[in-house]
Amino acid sequence: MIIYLKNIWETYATVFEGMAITFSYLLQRPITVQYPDRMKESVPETLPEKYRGRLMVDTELCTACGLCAKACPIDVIEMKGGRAEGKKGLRLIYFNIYHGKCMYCNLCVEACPAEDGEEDEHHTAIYFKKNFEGSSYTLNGLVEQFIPPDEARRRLKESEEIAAKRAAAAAETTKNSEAKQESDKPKDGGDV
Amino acid sequence: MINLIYMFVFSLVYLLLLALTAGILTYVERRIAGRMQSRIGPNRVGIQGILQFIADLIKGVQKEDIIPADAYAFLFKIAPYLVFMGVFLTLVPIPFGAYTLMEDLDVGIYYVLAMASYVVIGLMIGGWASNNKWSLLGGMRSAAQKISYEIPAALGVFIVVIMSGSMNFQKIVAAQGASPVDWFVFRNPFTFIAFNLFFIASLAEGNRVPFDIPEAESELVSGYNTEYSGMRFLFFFLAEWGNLVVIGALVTCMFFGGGSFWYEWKISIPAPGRDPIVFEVLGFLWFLFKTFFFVFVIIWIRWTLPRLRIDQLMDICWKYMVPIGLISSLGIVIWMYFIPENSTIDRIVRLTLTSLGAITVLYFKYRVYKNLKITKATIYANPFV
Amino acid sequence: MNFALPLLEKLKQEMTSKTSEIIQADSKMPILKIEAKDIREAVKKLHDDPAFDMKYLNCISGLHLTQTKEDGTLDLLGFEVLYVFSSARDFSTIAVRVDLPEKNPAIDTIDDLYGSANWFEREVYDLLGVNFINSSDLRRIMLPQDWEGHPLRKDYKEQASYNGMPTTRPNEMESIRIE
Amino acid sequence: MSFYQELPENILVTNIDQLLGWGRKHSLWYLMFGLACCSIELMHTGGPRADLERFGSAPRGTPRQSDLIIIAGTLTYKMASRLKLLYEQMAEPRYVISMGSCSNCGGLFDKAYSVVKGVDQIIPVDVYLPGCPPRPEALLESLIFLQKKIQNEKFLRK
Repeated sequence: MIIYLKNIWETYATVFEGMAITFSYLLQRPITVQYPDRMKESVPETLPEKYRGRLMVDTELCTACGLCAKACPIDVIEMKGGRAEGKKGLRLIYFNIYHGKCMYCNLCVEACPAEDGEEDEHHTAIYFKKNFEGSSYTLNGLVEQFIPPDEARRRLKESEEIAAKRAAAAAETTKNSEAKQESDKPKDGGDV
Repeated sequence: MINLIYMFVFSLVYLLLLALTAGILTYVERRIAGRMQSRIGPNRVGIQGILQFIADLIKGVQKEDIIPADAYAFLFKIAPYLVFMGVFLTLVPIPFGAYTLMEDLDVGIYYVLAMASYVVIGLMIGGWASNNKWSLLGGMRSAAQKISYEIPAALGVFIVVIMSGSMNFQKIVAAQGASPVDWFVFRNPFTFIAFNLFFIASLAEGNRVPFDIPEAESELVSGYNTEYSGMRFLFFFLAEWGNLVVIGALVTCMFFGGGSFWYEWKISIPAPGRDPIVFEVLGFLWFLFKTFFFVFVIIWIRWTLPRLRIDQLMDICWKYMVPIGLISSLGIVIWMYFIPENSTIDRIVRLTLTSLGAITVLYFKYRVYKNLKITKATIYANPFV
Repeated sequence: MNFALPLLEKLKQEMTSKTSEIIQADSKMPILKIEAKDIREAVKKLHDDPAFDMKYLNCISGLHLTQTKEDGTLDLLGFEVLYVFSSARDFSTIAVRVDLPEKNPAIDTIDDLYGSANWFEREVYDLLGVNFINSSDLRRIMLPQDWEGHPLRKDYKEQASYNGMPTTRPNEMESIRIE
Repeated sequence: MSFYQELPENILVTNIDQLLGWGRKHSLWYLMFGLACCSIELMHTGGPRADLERFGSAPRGTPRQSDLIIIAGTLTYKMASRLKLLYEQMAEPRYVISMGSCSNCGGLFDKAYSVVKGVDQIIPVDVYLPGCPPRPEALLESLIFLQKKIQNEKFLRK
């Protein structure tokens, strides 16, 4: 009988306590961050320093070495480099990132050798922006082309022309040298 | 004939008001739930999201009306309307004011209890006709639960009927007074028990948490309304929230003095020298205030307590509420025999119970304050964020 | 000192066929390698004999054994099924290994001795295609029932489409590649 | 010319379209279909900090009453038939958000034998959301993106 009454008392006491707790929450300010518009500061500003948002590439800094594409385990990066007029190294022809498949593993950033000398988090040519928005109505829209297609076609053409020119020049020199060798040296068959 | 037209117009107004109230209550509940969980709730549509229920309604009307191929189509179609009708019919004898009521029935409470069980038929039919095992289980549980909890509810009502000597709501309200000392809830210990019995049993009959096992999302997908979509589901939805108003109104009528507002409420005879319309309006507003306070309490309980298991549910009913109800209905008879109304003992008991209630409220305030202090939160009572 | 080793020695002595051998004797988990036809005898001993008292089956794992040849092709060497048992008495753990041939690998079930063996056996059957003879319920456990092939076999060829869903998808970047 | 063919040219229809679209877009009740790690973020989005319910999106347990299915996580072939069943049980209008790399195109399980390479091979997807997993705010952004799409739909002209 005592247990019976105690049960009833406990039911009321615990319900009372629980309702006091929820009522105290009713009087507090919600912690909701009203994301798109009603915020004091934008969400990327509040994110931690090493947060990996969208994968981006600095097309000026990039040396088109292709290490990031090789480092990527799931073929998210597709890029090609080529020669350009008046530039010493390689230049990007196209650089596409498939955001819809990327798993944000940071391997490409670790592989990137092109650095701008500063010590911020975006010091490599390929880096993670803090921005995370990027929904799309089509899967194709999740592929980001950092060099626009027209520009990429122009660059490809240019690099092909240069390559053809250089190949022709190289063929000329080898031909000349071969001819020279043939005329200069007698055949003795043993090359080093 | 004029009587018929009057009834038709009146019921149409009631219907629209009930639907509107239920709609706004869905929004209010979502906001309160949000604040209790430290979030906001719908606030994008209209000013602070007040049009949320209209958006839900427009979407619900557009939704495809699916009737499963193996369902019993006719019963499946009418079940939501039966449920809604059951809820709506319970409103008929409830006196919102001395004149603001549909029909002054002499067997008002009896009628309300009968019509409340009408809902069970709708839920059972809906659950069975869906041809879905979850729905069937939900319907069966609903029936079991409602039939079980009818008994404590009826015992609670029984005590009130004995106290007031009538089944007529007007007379029950008239038997109480305007001040808390005269309310049935603080009249004597047995009516206080009756209030607890009736309130808990109404929660169970309204399928509200902690007794919402017929539509437990986590175990029975959505219970009896698993297969319902679009408008038919909205009817279940409206019925659930309309039921809140009914429960609140019943509790107010039977235990909290109804619309008695600073004067002794005499049926149909306004006191000389007073404007009856002013008192009617004030009484109506006072009644609504009490009703919505209880609606708030029910919502508050829902977002506080976890759901019971079916065996715990039955335990509470048969092992606790029914014996206590039987004992107190015996007790009230003995009480009324030995202690006449307005005797000294009666007055002392009334005052003691009322002050106990006041102390509980104060202690509650202290607990809330302490909780706020523990969490080191500042008070932000503004409902809008 | 590894105290599973004496148990294995004892088990080896008590087996009727003397072809069993202990491998990895100096490692953390020595393994008794037995023939497929002796598995029920060995497991029964482990289960019933109070000297072993191995009442708990940790797992049954399977492996497809291969060897890469010099020209890069795979040499399929058959299957290995490893049973690991534990005793609740002194927490000793011992392992029994069976080698099965490449073609039609089959072994007697032990799920009448250990109830939990059924799920392990189903898993090995599902992913490697090892047939457990007289099993009470040998269905696929992880993959759908109408799946073709056993994916953890080294010579597994993925089906081109499953129930109308192609199992390969071209990379979206191929459609916009500039050539 | 029948009434229904004539109807779209009326200015009234566009207004009704806007009203219907307004109702639909602000009441996207979602069916929870968490499959893997993304579902944790989905739960977080429903939680206090991000609060999906601000946009009127309440979680529903049954497909009949939900308008939106958020596929969060790696979809395997065994689960694919279940997903298809759930999607077919949903009442029109229904929308699909594919959340995370795995449901977009298989993601890093691209070469796995058991993973469906993209949810759009089974059901039509309305919004693709990149991320592995996406932040709760990113899911909110995709919901707003979907709301834009719904607002621009023409329901009566179909």
